[in-house]
Amino acid sequence: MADVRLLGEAFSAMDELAVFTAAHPEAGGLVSFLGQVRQEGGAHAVEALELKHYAAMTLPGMTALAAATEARWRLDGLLILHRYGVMYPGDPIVLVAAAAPHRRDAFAAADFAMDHLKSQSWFWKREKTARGWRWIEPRPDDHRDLARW
Amino acid sequence: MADVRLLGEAFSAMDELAVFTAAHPEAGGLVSFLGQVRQEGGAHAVEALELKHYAAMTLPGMTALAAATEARWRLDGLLILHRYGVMYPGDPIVLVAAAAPHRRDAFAAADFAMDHLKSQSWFWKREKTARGWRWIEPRPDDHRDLARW
Amino acid sequence: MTAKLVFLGRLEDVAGMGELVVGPGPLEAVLAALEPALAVQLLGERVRMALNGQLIAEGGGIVLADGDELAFLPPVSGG
Amino acid sequence: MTAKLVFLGRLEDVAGMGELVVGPGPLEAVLAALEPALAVQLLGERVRMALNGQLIAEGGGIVLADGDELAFLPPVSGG
Repeated sequence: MADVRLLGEAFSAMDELAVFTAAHPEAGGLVSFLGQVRQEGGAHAVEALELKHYAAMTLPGMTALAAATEARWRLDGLLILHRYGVMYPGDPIVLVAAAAPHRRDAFAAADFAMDHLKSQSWFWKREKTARGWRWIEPRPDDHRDLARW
Repeated sequence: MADVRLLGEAFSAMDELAVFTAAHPEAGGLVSFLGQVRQEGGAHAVEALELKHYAAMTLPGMTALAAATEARWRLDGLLILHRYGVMYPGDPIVLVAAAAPHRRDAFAAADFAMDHLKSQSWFWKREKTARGWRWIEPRPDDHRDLARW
Repeated sequence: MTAKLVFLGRLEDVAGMGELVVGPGPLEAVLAALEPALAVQLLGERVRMALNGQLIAEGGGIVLADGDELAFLPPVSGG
Repeated sequence: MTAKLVFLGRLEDVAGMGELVVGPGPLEAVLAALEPALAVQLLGERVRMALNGQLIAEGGGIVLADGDELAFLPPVSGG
Protein backbone atom coordinates (compact mmCIF):
# COMPACT_ATOMS: atom_id res chain seq x y z
CA MET A 1 0.00 0.00 0.00
CA ALA A 2 2.83 2.40 0.84
CA ASP A 3 4.48 4.40 -1.93
CA VAL A 4 8.23 4.05 -1.36
CA ARG A 5 10.76 5.46 -3.80
CA LEU A 6 14.50 6.01 -3.91
CA LEU A 7 15.07 8.89 -6.33
CA GLY A 8 18.16 9.83 -8.28
CA GLU A 9 16.71 13.05 -9.68
CA ALA A 10 15.23 16.19 -8.12
CA PHE A 11 11.55 15.97 -7.26
CA SER A 12 8.84 18.47 -6.33
CA ALA A 13 7.85 17.83 -2.73
CA MET A 14 4.73 19.95 -3.12
CA ASP A 15 3.58 18.12 -6.25
CA GLU A 16 4.14 14.75 -4.59
CA LEU A 17 2.29 15.85 -1.46
CA ALA A 18 -0.60 17.21 -3.51
CA VAL A 19 -0.96 13.88 -5.33
CA PHE A 20 -0.79 11.95 -2.05
CA THR A 21 -3.36 14.21 -0.39
CA ALA A 22 -5.73 13.99 -3.34
CA ALA A 23 -5.46 10.20 -3.18
CA HIS A 24 -6.64 10.15 0.45
CA PRO A 25 -9.92 12.05 0.80
CA GLU A 26 -11.00 9.42 3.35
CA ALA A 27 -8.26 10.44 5.78
CA GLY A 28 -9.14 12.88 8.52
CA GLY A 29 -5.51 13.85 9.06
CA LEU A 30 -2.32 14.02 7.02
CA VAL A 31 1.12 14.69 8.45
CA SER A 32 4.13 15.37 6.28
CA PHE A 33 7.81 15.88 6.90
CA LEU A 34 10.02 17.53 4.32
CA GLY A 35 13.77 17.57 4.76
CA GLN A 36 15.65 19.90 2.48
CA VAL A 37 19.18 21.13 1.93
CA ARG A 38 19.46 24.27 4.09
CA GLN A 39 19.99 27.52 2.26
CA GLU A 40 22.29 29.46 4.53
CA GLY A 41 24.91 32.15 4.34
CA GLY A 42 28.35 32.49 5.82
CA ALA A 43 31.68 30.78 5.50
CA HIS A 44 30.38 27.44 6.75
CA ALA A 45 27.37 27.31 4.41
CA VAL A 46 26.73 24.00 2.70
CA GLU A 47 27.15 24.45 -1.04
CA ALA A 48 26.19 20.91 -1.98
CA LEU A 49 25.27 17.65 -0.34
CA GLU A 50 25.70 14.14 -1.66
CA LEU A 51 23.87 11.07 -0.49
CA LYS A 52 25.20 7.68 -1.45
CA HIS A 53 23.11 4.56 -1.22
CA TYR A 54 23.72 0.85 -1.69
CA ALA A 55 21.48 -0.71 -4.29
CA ALA A 56 21.40 -4.11 -2.61
CA MET A 57 20.11 -2.74 0.69
CA THR A 58 18.81 0.84 0.68
CA LEU A 59 15.47 0.53 -1.09
CA PRO A 60 14.75 -2.91 0.45
CA GLY A 61 15.39 -1.32 3.86
CA MET A 62 13.04 1.58 3.11
CA THR A 63 10.35 -0.86 2.00
CA ALA A 64 10.75 -2.85 5.22
CA LEU A 65 10.54 0.37 7.23
CA ALA A 66 7.30 1.29 5.46
CA ALA A 67 5.85 -2.14 6.27
CA ALA A 68 6.86 -1.79 9.93
CA THR A 69 5.29 1.67 10.07
CA GLU A 70 2.04 0.45 8.53
CA ALA A 71 1.93 -2.50 10.89
CA ARG A 72 2.32 -0.27 13.94
CA TRP A 73 -0.26 2.45 13.27
CA ARG A 74 -3.64 2.56 11.60
CA LEU A 75 -2.99 4.40 8.37
CA ASP A 76 -4.88 5.14 5.18
CA GLY A 77 -1.66 5.73 3.27
CA LEU A 78 2.07 6.21 3.61
CA LEU A 79 4.57 7.95 1.33
CA ILE A 80 8.35 7.68 1.71
CA LEU A 81 10.55 9.41 -0.86
CA HIS A 82 14.31 9.74 -0.45
CA ARG A 83 16.88 11.25 -2.75
CA TYR A 84 20.37 10.04 -3.51
CA GLY A 85 23.04 11.81 -5.54
CA VAL A 86 24.18 15.42 -5.42
CA MET A 87 21.77 18.05 -4.11
CA TYR A 88 21.95 21.82 -3.72
CA PRO A 89 20.50 24.32 -1.21
CA GLY A 90 16.73 24.30 -1.37
CA ASP A 91 16.53 20.81 -2.90
CA PRO A 92 14.24 18.33 -1.15
CA ILE A 93 16.10 15.37 0.36
CA VAL A 94 13.33 13.37 1.97
CA LEU A 95 9.55 13.51 2.05
CA VAL A 96 7.46 11.37 4.39
CA ALA A 97 3.68 11.66 4.54
CA ALA A 98 1.15 9.66 6.52
CA ALA A 99 -2.62 9.77 6.08
CA ALA A 100 -4.76 8.35 8.88
CA PRO A 101 -8.25 8.35 10.33
CA HIS A 102 -6.81 9.85 13.52
CA ARG A 103 -4.32 12.63 14.00
CA ARG A 104 -2.07 10.90 16.52
CA ASP A 105 -1.48 7.92 14.23
CA ALA A 106 -0.46 10.20 11.37
CA PHE A 107 1.97 12.16 13.56
CA ALA A 108 3.52 9.09 15.16
CA ALA A 109 3.92 7.24 11.87
CA ALA A 110 5.69 10.13 10.14
CA ASP A 111 7.90 10.75 13.17
CA PHE A 112 8.79 7.05 13.49
CA ALA A 113 9.60 6.71 9.79
CA MET A 114 11.82 9.80 9.86
CA ASP A 115 13.76 8.71 12.95
CA HIS A 116 14.49 5.40 11.27
CA LEU A 117 15.33 6.92 7.90
CA LYS A 118 17.81 9.21 9.65
CA SER A 119 19.67 6.67 11.68
CA GLN A 120 18.88 3.21 10.42
CA SER A 121 18.65 3.50 6.67
CA TRP A 122 21.53 2.80 4.35
CA PHE A 123 22.56 6.29 3.33
CA TRP A 124 25.90 8.00 3.60
CA LYS A 125 26.06 11.75 3.42
CA ARG A 126 28.81 14.18 2.59
CA GLU A 127 28.65 17.95 2.45
CA LYS A 128 30.58 20.47 0.45
CA THR A 129 31.49 23.77 2.05
CA ALA A 130 34.13 26.35 1.11
CA ARG A 131 36.63 23.94 2.65
CA GLY A 132 35.70 21.05 0.41
CA TRP A 133 33.78 17.79 0.82
CA ARG A 134 33.39 16.20 4.24
CA TRP A 135 31.64 12.97 5.27
CA ILE A 136 28.93 13.44 7.89
CA GLU A 137 28.93 11.16 10.91
CA PRO A 138 25.66 10.32 12.64
CA ARG A 139 24.75 12.68 15.48
CA PRO A 140 24.17 11.34 19.02
CA ASP A 141 20.68 12.92 18.71
CA ASP A 142 19.82 10.50 15.94
CA HIS A 143 20.34 7.51 18.21
CA ARG A 144 18.51 9.19 21.07
CA ASP A 145 15.58 9.80 18.75
CA LEU A 146 15.50 6.15 17.80
CA ALA A 147 15.45 5.01 21.42
CA ARG A 148 12.03 6.65 21.81
CA TRP A 149 10.24 3.90 19.90
CA MET B 1 6.55 35.98 12.89
CA ALA B 2 3.86 33.31 12.79
CA ASP B 3 1.19 33.44 10.10
CA VAL B 4 -2.12 32.86 11.89
CA ARG B 5 -5.43 33.12 10.08
CA LEU B 6 -9.06 32.34 10.81
CA LEU B 7 -10.69 31.74 7.44
CA GLY B 8 -14.34 31.96 6.46
CA GLU B 9 -13.82 30.68 2.92
CA ALA B 10 -12.33 27.50 1.43
CA PHE B 11 -8.55 27.54 1.03
CA SER B 12 -6.04 25.41 -0.82
CA ALA B 13 -3.90 23.62 1.74
CA MET B 14 -1.33 22.70 -0.91
CA ASP B 15 -1.01 26.26 -2.20
CA GLU B 16 -0.60 27.59 1.34
CA LEU B 17 1.98 24.94 2.17
CA ALA B 18 3.90 25.64 -1.04
CA VAL B 19 4.09 29.35 -0.19
CA PHE B 20 5.18 28.59 3.38
CA THR B 21 7.84 26.14 2.21
CA ALA B 22 9.18 28.55 -0.40
CA ALA B 23 9.43 31.21 2.31
CA HIS B 24 11.70 28.99 4.44
CA PRO B 25 14.67 27.76 2.40
CA GLU B 26 16.79 28.16 5.55
CA ALA B 27 14.83 25.46 7.38
CA GLY B 28 16.21 21.94 7.36
CA GLY B 29 12.86 20.41 8.23
CA LEU B 30 9.20 21.25 7.72
CA VAL B 31 6.32 19.38 9.33
CA SER B 32 2.73 19.93 8.33
CA PHE B 33 -0.61 18.70 9.57
CA LEU B 34 -3.70 18.93 7.41
CA GLY B 35 -7.09 18.13 8.87
CA GLN B 36 -9.87 17.70 6.37
CA VAL B 37 -13.51 16.70 6.28
CA ARG B 38 -13.49 12.94 5.77
CA GLN B 39 -14.97 11.68 2.54
CA GLU B 40 -16.66 8.46 3.53
CA GLY B 41 -19.51 6.27 2.45
CA GLY B 42 -22.35 4.60 4.31
CA ALA B 43 -25.35 5.66 6.30
CA HIS B 44 -23.33 7.50 8.92
CA ALA B 45 -21.22 9.50 6.48
CA VAL B 46 -20.75 13.16 7.29
CA GLU B 47 -22.36 15.25 4.56
CA ALA B 48 -21.30 18.61 5.96
CA LEU B 49 -19.53 20.06 8.95
CA GLU B 50 -19.91 23.47 10.50
CA LEU B 51 -17.44 25.20 12.76
CA LYS B 52 -18.58 28.18 14.77
CA HIS B 53 -16.15 30.60 16.32
CA TYR B 54 -16.41 33.60 18.64
CA ALA B 55 -14.90 36.73 17.19
CA ALA B 56 -13.87 38.14 20.55
CA MET B 57 -11.80 35.10 21.50
CA THR B 58 -11.04 32.61 18.72
CA LEU B 59 -8.41 34.41 16.67
CA PRO B 60 -6.82 36.02 19.76
CA GLY B 61 -6.57 32.52 21.24
CA MET B 62 -4.95 31.16 18.07
CA THR B 63 -2.46 34.02 18.08
CA ALA B 64 -1.57 33.33 21.72
CA LEU B 65 -1.16 29.63 20.90
CA ALA B 66 1.22 30.51 18.07
CA ALA B 67 3.28 32.70 20.43
CA ALA B 68 3.43 29.90 23.02
CA THR B 69 4.52 27.43 20.34
CA GLU B 70 7.24 29.75 19.07
CA ALA B 71 8.46 30.39 22.61
CA ARG B 72 8.78 26.69 23.33
CA TRP B 73 10.66 25.43 20.26
CA ARG B 74 13.29 26.88 18.00
CA LEU B 75 11.44 27.57 14.77
CA ASP B 76 12.12 29.35 11.52
CA GLY B 77 8.43 29.78 10.84
CA LEU B 78 4.95 28.74 11.92
CA LEU B 79 1.68 28.65 10.00
CA ILE B 80 -1.72 28.14 11.62
CA LEU B 81 -4.81 28.30 9.41
CA HIS B 82 -8.26 27.30 10.66
CA ARG B 83 -11.60 27.41 8.89
CA TYR B 84 -14.95 28.36 10.27
CA GLY B 85 -18.32 28.08 8.54
CA VAL B 86 -19.80 25.19 6.61
CA MET B 87 -17.45 22.66 5.00
CA TYR B 88 -17.96 19.60 2.85
CA PRO B 89 -16.13 16.27 2.45
CA GLY B 90 -12.63 16.86 1.17
CA ASP B 91 -12.49 20.47 2.37
CA PRO B 92 -9.49 21.42 4.50
CA ILE B 93 -10.40 22.39 8.07
CA VAL B 94 -7.05 23.15 9.61
CA LEU B 95 -3.47 23.45 8.39
CA VAL B 96 -0.52 23.75 10.72
CA ALA B 97 3.06 23.89 9.47
CA ALA B 98 6.31 24.38 11.35
CA ALA B 99 9.72 25.05 9.79
CA ALA B 100 12.78 24.51 11.96
CA PRO B 101 16.52 23.98 11.86
CA HIS B 102 15.97 20.59 13.50
CA ARG B 103 13.44 17.89 12.76
CA ARG B 104 12.30 17.24 16.33
CA ASP B 105 11.42 20.89 16.93
CA ALA B 106 9.28 20.96 13.80
CA PHE B 107 7.44 17.76 14.75
CA ALA B 108 6.86 18.80 18.36
CA ALA B 109 5.68 22.30 17.45
CA ALA B 110 3.12 21.07 14.92
CA ASP B 111 1.91 18.34 17.28
CA PHE B 112 1.62 20.76 20.22
CA ALA B 113 -0.24 23.35 18.17
CA MET B 114 -2.70 20.74 16.87
CA ASP B 115 -3.43 19.28 20.31
CA HIS B 116 -4.23 22.76 21.58
CA LEU B 117 -6.26 23.75 18.54
CA LYS B 118 -8.33 20.60 18.99
CA SER B 119 -9.14 20.91 22.64
CA GLN B 120 -8.36 24.42 23.82
CA SER B 121 -9.36 26.71 20.98
CA TRP B 122 -12.70 28.41 20.79
CA PHE B 123 -14.42 26.39 18.10
CA TRP B 124 -17.70 24.53 18.22
CA LYS B 125 -18.38 21.85 15.65
CA ARG B 126 -21.52 20.26 14.35
CA GLU B 127 -21.87 17.59 11.72
CA LYS B 128 -24.64 16.81 9.29
CA THR B 129 -25.40 13.20 8.49
CA ALA B 130 -28.48 11.58 6.96
CA ARG B 131 -30.07 12.04 10.40
CA GLY B 132 -29.52 15.78 10.48
CA TRP B 133 -27.19 18.16 12.30
CA ARG B 134 -25.57 17.14 15.58
CA TRP B 135 -23.20 19.06 17.86
CA ILE B 136 -19.89 17.30 18.51
CA GLU B 137 -18.65 16.98 22.07
CA PRO B 138 -14.93 16.88 22.80
CA ARG B 139 -13.48 13.36 22.88
CA PRO B 140 -11.68 12.07 25.99
CA ASP B 141 -8.70 11.53 23.66
CA ASP B 142 -8.43 15.26 23.11
CA HIS B 143 -7.85 15.91 26.78
CA ARG B 144 -5.45 12.99 27.07
CA ASP B 145 -3.46 14.43 24.14
CA LEU B 146 -3.24 17.77 25.89
CA ALA B 147 -1.92 16.23 29.09
CA ARG B 148 1.22 15.17 27.21
CA TRP B 149 2.64 18.70 27.16
CA MET C 1 -27.84 51.48 28.04
CA THR C 2 -27.60 47.87 26.87
CA ALA C 3 -25.45 44.79 27.35
CA LYS C 4 -25.26 41.71 25.17
CA LEU C 5 -25.41 37.98 25.86
CA VAL C 6 -23.68 35.69 23.31
CA PHE C 7 -24.63 32.01 23.01
CA LEU C 8 -22.00 29.78 21.45
CA GLY C 9 -22.14 26.27 20.03
CA ARG C 10 -25.21 24.24 20.96
CA LEU C 11 -26.36 27.05 23.27
CA GLU C 12 -27.27 29.01 20.18
CA ASP C 13 -29.69 26.24 19.27
CA VAL C 14 -31.11 26.16 22.80
CA ALA C 15 -31.57 29.92 22.81
CA GLY C 16 -32.89 30.03 19.27
CA MET C 17 -30.56 32.96 18.66
CA GLY C 18 -26.85 33.76 18.72
CA GLU C 19 -27.08 36.99 20.67
CA LEU C 20 -29.52 38.74 22.92
CA VAL C 21 -29.53 42.38 23.90
CA VAL C 22 -30.40 42.84 27.56
CA GLY C 23 -30.52 45.66 30.04
CA PRO C 24 -27.54 46.22 32.31
CA GLY C 25 -27.65 44.96 35.88
CA PRO C 26 -26.75 41.99 38.06
CA LEU C 27 -26.38 38.74 36.09
CA GLU C 28 -28.87 37.02 38.36
CA ALA C 29 -31.54 39.51 37.37
CA VAL C 30 -30.69 39.23 33.69
CA LEU C 31 -30.90 35.43 33.76
CA ALA C 32 -34.15 35.50 35.75
CA ALA C 33 -35.78 37.32 32.85
CA LEU C 34 -34.88 34.55 30.36
CA GLU C 35 -36.75 31.34 29.57
CA PRO C 36 -36.08 29.10 32.58
CA ALA C 37 -35.00 26.21 30.30
CA LEU C 38 -32.38 28.43 28.70
CA ALA C 39 -31.19 29.86 32.03
CA VAL C 40 -30.64 26.34 33.36
CA GLN C 41 -28.49 25.45 30.35
CA LEU C 42 -26.47 28.65 30.59
CA LEU C 43 -25.64 27.87 34.21
CA GLY C 44 -24.61 24.28 33.37
CA GLU C 45 -21.46 23.03 35.05
CA ARG C 46 -19.50 22.70 31.80
CA VAL C 47 -20.45 26.11 30.44
CA ARG C 48 -17.81 28.78 30.91
CA MET C 49 -18.33 32.52 30.71
CA ALA C 50 -16.29 35.29 29.14
CA LEU C 51 -16.87 38.97 29.83
CA ASN C 52 -15.73 41.17 26.95
CA GLY C 53 -13.55 38.39 25.58
CA GLN C 54 -11.92 37.43 28.90
CA LEU C 55 -12.75 34.18 30.67
CA ILE C 56 -14.15 34.70 34.13
CA ALA C 57 -13.90 32.20 36.92
CA GLU C 58 -17.36 32.58 38.44
CA GLY C 59 -20.59 34.23 37.40
CA GLY C 60 -21.49 35.17 40.95
CA GLY C 61 -21.37 38.86 41.61
CA ILE C 62 -21.23 39.95 37.97
CA VAL C 63 -23.03 43.15 37.14
CA LEU C 64 -23.39 43.89 33.46
CA ALA C 65 -22.55 47.46 32.56
CA ASP C 66 -23.46 49.40 29.44
CA GLY C 67 -21.69 47.91 26.41
CA ASP C 68 -20.63 44.70 28.17
CA GLU C 69 -20.65 41.45 26.20
CA LEU C 70 -21.10 38.26 28.20
CA ALA C 71 -20.49 35.02 26.27
CA PHE C 72 -21.58 31.52 27.31
CA LEU C 73 -19.08 28.92 26.10
CA PRO C 74 -19.92 25.21 26.09
CA PRO C 75 -17.07 22.65 25.72
CA VAL C 76 -15.10 23.27 22.55
CA SER C 77 -14.52 20.83 19.70
CA GLY C 78 -12.26 22.28 17.05
CA GLY C 79 -10.01 21.03 14.29
CA MET D 1 35.45 -17.17 -10.58
CA THR D 2 35.24 -13.73 -8.95
CA ALA D 3 33.71 -12.04 -5.93
CA LYS D 4 33.19 -8.35 -5.31
CA LEU D 5 33.97 -6.02 -2.43
CA VAL D 6 31.82 -2.87 -2.13
CA PHE D 7 33.06 0.17 -0.21
CA LEU D 8 30.34 2.53 1.03
CA GLY D 9 30.46 6.08 2.31
CA ARG D 10 33.88 7.36 3.34
CA LEU D 11 35.35 3.91 2.72
CA GLU D 12 34.99 4.60 -1.00
CA ASP D 13 37.35 7.56 -0.53
CA VAL D 14 39.78 5.48 1.50
CA ALA D 15 39.79 2.73 -1.12
CA GLY D 16 39.90 5.15 -4.02
CA MET D 17 37.15 3.09 -5.66
CA GLY D 18 33.59 2.00 -5.01
CA GLU D 19 34.03 -1.65 -5.86
CA LEU D 20 36.84 -4.12 -6.21
CA VAL D 21 36.73 -7.46 -7.97
CA VAL D 22 38.66 -10.09 -6.02
CA GLY D 23 39.26 -13.80 -6.22
CA PRO D 24 37.08 -16.10 -4.11
CA GLY D 25 38.45 -17.53 -0.88
CA PRO D 26 38.61 -16.86 2.84
CA LEU D 27 38.02 -13.21 3.77
CA GLU D 28 41.30 -13.10 5.70
CA ALA D 29 43.21 -13.97 2.55
CA VAL D 30 41.26 -11.44 0.48
CA LEU D 31 41.96 -8.65 2.97
CA ALA D 32 45.62 -9.60 3.28
CA ALA D 33 46.04 -8.83 -0.41
CA LEU D 34 44.73 -5.26 0.00
CA GLU D 35 46.62 -2.13 0.99
CA PRO D 36 47.18 -2.51 4.74
CA ALA D 37 45.80 1.00 5.41
CA LEU D 38 42.55 0.06 3.66
CA ALA D 39 42.30 -3.34 5.36
CA VAL D 40 42.61 -1.67 8.78
CA GLN D 41 39.75 0.70 7.96
CA LEU D 42 37.57 -2.11 6.64
CA LEU D 43 37.98 -3.99 9.88
CA GLY D 44 37.17 -0.94 12.00
CA GLU D 45 34.88 -1.50 14.95
CA ARG D 46 32.06 0.64 13.55
CA VAL D 47 32.13 -0.88 10.07
CA ARG D 48 29.47 -3.50 9.45
CA MET D 49 29.45 -6.08 6.68
CA ALA D 50 26.71 -7.37 4.41
CA LEU D 51 27.04 -10.46 2.27
CA ASN D 52 24.82 -10.35 -0.79
CA GLY D 53 22.65 -7.66 0.77
CA GLN D 54 22.26 -9.34 4.18
CA LEU D 55 23.98 -8.00 7.28
CA ILE D 56 26.35 -10.48 8.88
CA ALA D 57 27.30 -10.49 12.52
CA GLU D 58 30.99 -11.32 12.24
CA GLY D 59 33.51 -11.46 9.44
CA GLY D 60 35.35 -14.38 10.98
CA GLY D 61 35.03 -17.55 9.01
CA ILE D 62 33.60 -15.98 5.87
CA VAL D 63 34.67 -17.60 2.61
CA LEU D 64 33.78 -15.66 -0.51
CA ALA D 65 32.30 -17.84 -3.23
CA ASP D 66 31.98 -17.10 -6.92
CA GLY D 67 29.51 -14.23 -7.47
CA ASP D 68 29.42 -13.13 -3.82
CA GLU D 69 29.18 -9.44 -3.02
CA LEU D 70 30.60 -8.31 0.32
CA ALA D 71 29.81 -4.74 1.34
CA PHE D 72 31.58 -2.67 4.01
CA LEU D 73 29.14 -0.27 5.68
CA PRO D 74 30.38 2.59 7.85
CA PRO D 75 27.89 4.37 10.18
CA VAL D 76 24.95 5.75 8.21
CA SER D 77 23.80 9.37 8.05
CA GLY D 78 20.67 9.74 5.98
CA GLY D 79 17.81 12.21 5.64
